[in-house]
Amino acid sequence: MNAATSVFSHIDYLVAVALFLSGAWILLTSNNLVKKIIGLNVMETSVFAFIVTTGMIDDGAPPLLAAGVEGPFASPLPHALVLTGIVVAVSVTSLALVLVLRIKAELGSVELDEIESVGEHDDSAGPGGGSG
Amino acid sequence: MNAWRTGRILTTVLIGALAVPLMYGVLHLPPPGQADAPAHSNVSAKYIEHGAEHGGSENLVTGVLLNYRALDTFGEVLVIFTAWLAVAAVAGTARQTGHESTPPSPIVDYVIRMLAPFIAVFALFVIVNGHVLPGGGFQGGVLLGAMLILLSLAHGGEPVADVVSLRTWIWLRAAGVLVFALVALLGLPLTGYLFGLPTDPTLRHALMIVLELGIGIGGGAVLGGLYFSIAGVERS
Amino acid sequence: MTAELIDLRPALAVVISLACAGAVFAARENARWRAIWSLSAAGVKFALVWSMLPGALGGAVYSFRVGEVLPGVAFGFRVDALGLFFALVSSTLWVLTTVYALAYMRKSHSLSRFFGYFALCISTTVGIAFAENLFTLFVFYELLTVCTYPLIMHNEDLAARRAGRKYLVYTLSGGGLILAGMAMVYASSGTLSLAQAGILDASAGGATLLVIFVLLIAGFGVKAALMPLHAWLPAAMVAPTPVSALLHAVAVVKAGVFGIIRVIYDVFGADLLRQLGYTDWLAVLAGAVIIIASVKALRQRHIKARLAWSTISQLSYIVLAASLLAPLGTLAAIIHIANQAFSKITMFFVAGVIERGTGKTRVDELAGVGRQMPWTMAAFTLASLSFIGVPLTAGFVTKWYLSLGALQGGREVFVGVMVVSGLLNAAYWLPMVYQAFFRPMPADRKAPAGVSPMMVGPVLICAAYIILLGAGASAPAMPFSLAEAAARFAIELKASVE
Amino acid sequence: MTHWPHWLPLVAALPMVGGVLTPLLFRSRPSLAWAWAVSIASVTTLASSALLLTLVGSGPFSYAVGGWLPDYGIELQFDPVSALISPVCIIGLLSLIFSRRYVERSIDPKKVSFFYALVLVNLGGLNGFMMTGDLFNMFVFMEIFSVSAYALVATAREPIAALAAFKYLLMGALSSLLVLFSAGVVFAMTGTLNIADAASRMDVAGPMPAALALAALATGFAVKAALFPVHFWLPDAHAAAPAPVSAILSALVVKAGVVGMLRTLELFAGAEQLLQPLLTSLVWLGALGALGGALMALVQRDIKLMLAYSTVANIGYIFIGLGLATASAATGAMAHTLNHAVIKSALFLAAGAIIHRTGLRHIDDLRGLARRMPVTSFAMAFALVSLSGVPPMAGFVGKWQIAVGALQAGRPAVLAVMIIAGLIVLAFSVRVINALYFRPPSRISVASATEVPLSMLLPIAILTAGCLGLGMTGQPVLEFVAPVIKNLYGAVP
Repeated sequence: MNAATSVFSHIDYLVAVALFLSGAWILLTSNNLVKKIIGLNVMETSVFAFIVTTGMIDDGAPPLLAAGVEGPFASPLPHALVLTGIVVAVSVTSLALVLVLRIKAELGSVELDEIESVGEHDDSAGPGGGSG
Repeated sequence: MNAWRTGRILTTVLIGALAVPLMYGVLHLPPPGQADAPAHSNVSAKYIEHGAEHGGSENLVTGVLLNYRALDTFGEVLVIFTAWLAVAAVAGTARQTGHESTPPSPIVDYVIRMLAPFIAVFALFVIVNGHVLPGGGFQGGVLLGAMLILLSLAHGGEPVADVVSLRTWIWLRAAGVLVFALVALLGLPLTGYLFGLPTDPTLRHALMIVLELGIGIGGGAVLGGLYFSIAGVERS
Repeated sequence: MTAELIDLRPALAVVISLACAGAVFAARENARWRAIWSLSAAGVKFALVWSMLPGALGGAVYSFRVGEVLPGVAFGFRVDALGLFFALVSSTLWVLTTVYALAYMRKSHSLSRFFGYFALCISTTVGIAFAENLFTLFVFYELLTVCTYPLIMHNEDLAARRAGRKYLVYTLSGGGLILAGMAMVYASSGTLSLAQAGILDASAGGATLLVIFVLLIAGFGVKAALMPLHAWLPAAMVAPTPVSALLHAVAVVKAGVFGIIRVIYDVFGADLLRQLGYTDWLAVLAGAVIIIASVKALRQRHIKARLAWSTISQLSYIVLAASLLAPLGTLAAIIHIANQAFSKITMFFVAGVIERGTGKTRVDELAGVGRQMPWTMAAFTLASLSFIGVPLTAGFVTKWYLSLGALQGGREVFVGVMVVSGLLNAAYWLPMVYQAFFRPMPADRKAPAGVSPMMVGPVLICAAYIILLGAGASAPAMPFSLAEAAARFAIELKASVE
Repeated sequence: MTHWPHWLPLVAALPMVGGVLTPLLFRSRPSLAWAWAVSIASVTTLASSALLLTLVGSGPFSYAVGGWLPDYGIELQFDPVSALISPVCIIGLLSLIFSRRYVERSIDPKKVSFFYALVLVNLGGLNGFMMTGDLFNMFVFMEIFSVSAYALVATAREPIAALAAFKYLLMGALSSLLVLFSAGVVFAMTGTLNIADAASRMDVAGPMPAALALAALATGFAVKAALFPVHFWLPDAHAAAPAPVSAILSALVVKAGVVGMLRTLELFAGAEQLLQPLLTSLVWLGALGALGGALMALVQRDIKLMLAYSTVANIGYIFIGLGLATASAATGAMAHTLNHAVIKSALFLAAGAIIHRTGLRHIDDLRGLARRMPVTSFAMAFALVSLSGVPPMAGFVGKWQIAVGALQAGRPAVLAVMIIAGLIVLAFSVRVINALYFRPPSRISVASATEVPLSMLLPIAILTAGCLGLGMTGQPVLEFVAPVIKNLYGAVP
């Protein structure tokens, strides 16, 4: 199995990994907090895509044992995992969005560098500023 | 600004460097789609082989979710509720004053009001038929949530949030977890193990339906609740 | 010949004064209860330690094993001759120091904290003396640092804080070195017990043995004020006089020197060290410290500073004697623990009395003090003679046996060091005595006020001890015979000492 | 009743369901919500001690959830590593008791029941995470305690808390993704998610994908445990959170990352040549963490930031122990996981009490507090001294075993790093003790401070006593943990 065919046969995994890395790039380099959340979601989708493809079978039927359906069935486990993963992604993203709302309301901006610069001014008071 | 510029270049280089081992590692995995790959020969083969009579549903994914790996799904339902709990605990005290949602044009208002019942029926269909067709509690819940959000977009959050009292909303949101906990406890006398579904098909089928409904309604209510909190509608 | 007896007394000695310290802390502000508890702590400990003397003289070794705290590391007490000797010296002096401190500190602030930690110190010192293995010794060594720190900081002014910080930096880094050495000893020998005379052997490799030796000697050397690590001692003079007396005569420095003796004779063992030859370098260092510290003492203006530098040189007597690895040298090292303690504590008490009575703290302000306070200055003179090494005083006994040890070990140069240090001692003590007795009293000097007998009493008792230790060395029930037993065990003394 | 195996899933499920019920039943009655939370936590603690008795009595046991054996369903296992559940419950219970007075002032009354619900869910998630033997189930429980942890950090009123929680959320989500990704790779390689089963099938899959899965899993858990290079989210999060939450985070949630790393070592025990580079990097990252954390703690002025950086340092110690892979170092690391949890929770609760009373966070402002708040100051001083590893206290046990392990593994440089880091910890402890005891008060709120009520004092006192108790009973803890080492490193002596 020379390199070319192995790359071609693993194309689904490679795409998933590429998506993962691009999501990571967005998350790490973007200055806007909402963009970071978007980057996080891109990474999550890529991991879910990767897991589903591990359960795939060439020209296999979806794991529904309805009467009269034969042939190799796709593995049901990855589907269950991804279902759970999606729910996790929803909850984390919703919490992140609410935090961004609160940061916007209390620190005045969602741009990281603006927040940091604001942070420096009252840094002398330090975290909490002794307000208990 | 150049500190930020170098930061970006540095991250790009880091990500590029990370790509090589990742891609190389993934390449050595057994190619997807091969029938003899370990992914299909081990646990999955057993699921497919005994799925129908043990798992209790033609849709093997629902069988895995509700029967084989019930603890995962219990964890899941809990994560959904915790998401709402977290949002409620953290939602800032600052009231979202200012921009009132622009009143929708009558056409949009009328269409949504027409669509709502149909979405609800379809959601119930997806929930109930989860063990035959692709579907189940989570998918149904998302549909219900989408309906709630659609309605509150059209009519502004308050009317939708006030359709029932806040107490009831919270009980609805906890429906998923409480139903699952009850069924899990029920599993103890029936099968001698927590989270165990009984082997008798009809009782198991009934319990699975109850679970699906709990997850669906719970999920829908939570998604609605998330929107209400973010929109600052709910007076928690 | 040594019979291992399981006995509760060693543990009792340590625990009782812990309890009394608790009681002192509890006796918040009323002085009477505080005095009662402090004195009872010192008194009970004194009785317990002395009750073990007859048994020890008969060769018995009392041990009490608390339990194995970590695999291979136990927490236990074992009272052998050397340990009992050190405990004897410190518990005896403790009673005197407590009496002295009760009088000296009457008008000072936060006294319940002072006397609470004071009692804690003695329990940790006795804990060090009775430690069965290096781990227990290290536990009490660190706790001693923790207990003496509040005493040094007692005045809570800037100087006290700076001295306290310097003291902590030195002693805690010393503790760190000991921890490292202890870990290496355990890793290469599998045990930390001090019961066998030497647990390390040559199989551990020259490099590791050298590193262990340097770590342990430097770790204990900090508290033994070996020259490069001594800077905290003069700085700690800002503490009240009873604390200086406690620090420099009884507890802290003696713990350091005691640790060094344990390392040389019980961790390495005399014959292994003769093979390796590390102690020759240690002896040279100690000799140098004796001379340099004495020269520095000459140049000090304050009485307590001069006492501090003289302590540094006297401690190196013990280190020098221990590192000769000759039987008589070991005997000199052990007996000098007592001689130096009693002589130095007398001087500190005298310095305290002079300060309380006439408010003078500098060396050149002593003119005519002898006439005002004849008895106190007489004791001071006696202590000075002991340091110079005049026969019939305690100091002479040490110098005599140290010189014999040096000859026995074939190192004549150290006899020379003894002579030179004797001369230097004379050079910085005698002028003070001369000024006190033979110079006329300046006109403005008023009568010495408020020197209570509770302060002068301990001074005279200590001075009497100097004579007792010097003249009555060979008397049967004297601690000297105990030191002999300790030396014999430490180095398997062949020839018996007349 | 004590040998009833069903306690195992209940120890995880009970606090979760209790947490979910809290807002339902007690949304408008905060004190009742507190009573409910404390009773749920104590029942869970009793259940966990029953499990501990079974473990001590009849050795490790596993529980098939829903009756499905491992090749079908999820298998829960209770071995000495998951025995960490009982200290988790105890410290959780004590933090809950402490938080009654603290929360009245620092959280707005309408949200108090949500706060207690989140704490209970967090405890449930931690218990579940430590007992599961299934890789994906670990991910799910990890999500549960992580989401509740992000929210708990954000319950504090200060604006900084929202930003700290956001950074913690991003890093936590990243680490969960890595764990999920490696679960996918392991499934693709071995077809199963059960750790023991996957470990036996690991060599069939070839070295490269196994290396990928190991790297992803180890990085994921390193981020969750705040190991050195990926620790920067911890100080802000732990300092900004309310005090009982900081105690739970620093003592328990961070230790979940350590347990995760132990499970990773179990999963890849077969592949030595893969483990070796990971172990050496763990040692060096741990050493850098220990030194870096201690130094950063030394320069902090805010007392909670100082304690947070010292958590990073102690996590460094634990990973040094795990990385050295000698028997004494690994047992020392696990013992230190327990001891540090007790010490750090005592410290954070004491700091919380001080902030609750005086409203001051800077060490220099806390001068002369000992006279006004004697018990809290003594607890703070005692716990700081045991943090620095002075012998009779709990901190010494782990550090001594790891130091000896370092020497046995022939790495004296690691010993030197540990001694230096220990001295730095002593330095900043002395700085705090100096301020508390030996300086006159410089602030009115300090001069007028009074001791905190009993409900806050009791947990601090119990945990401080634990600092000494665990120091004395080092031996039984080490023997209790020893059997796990065999299946961690396999061939290593």
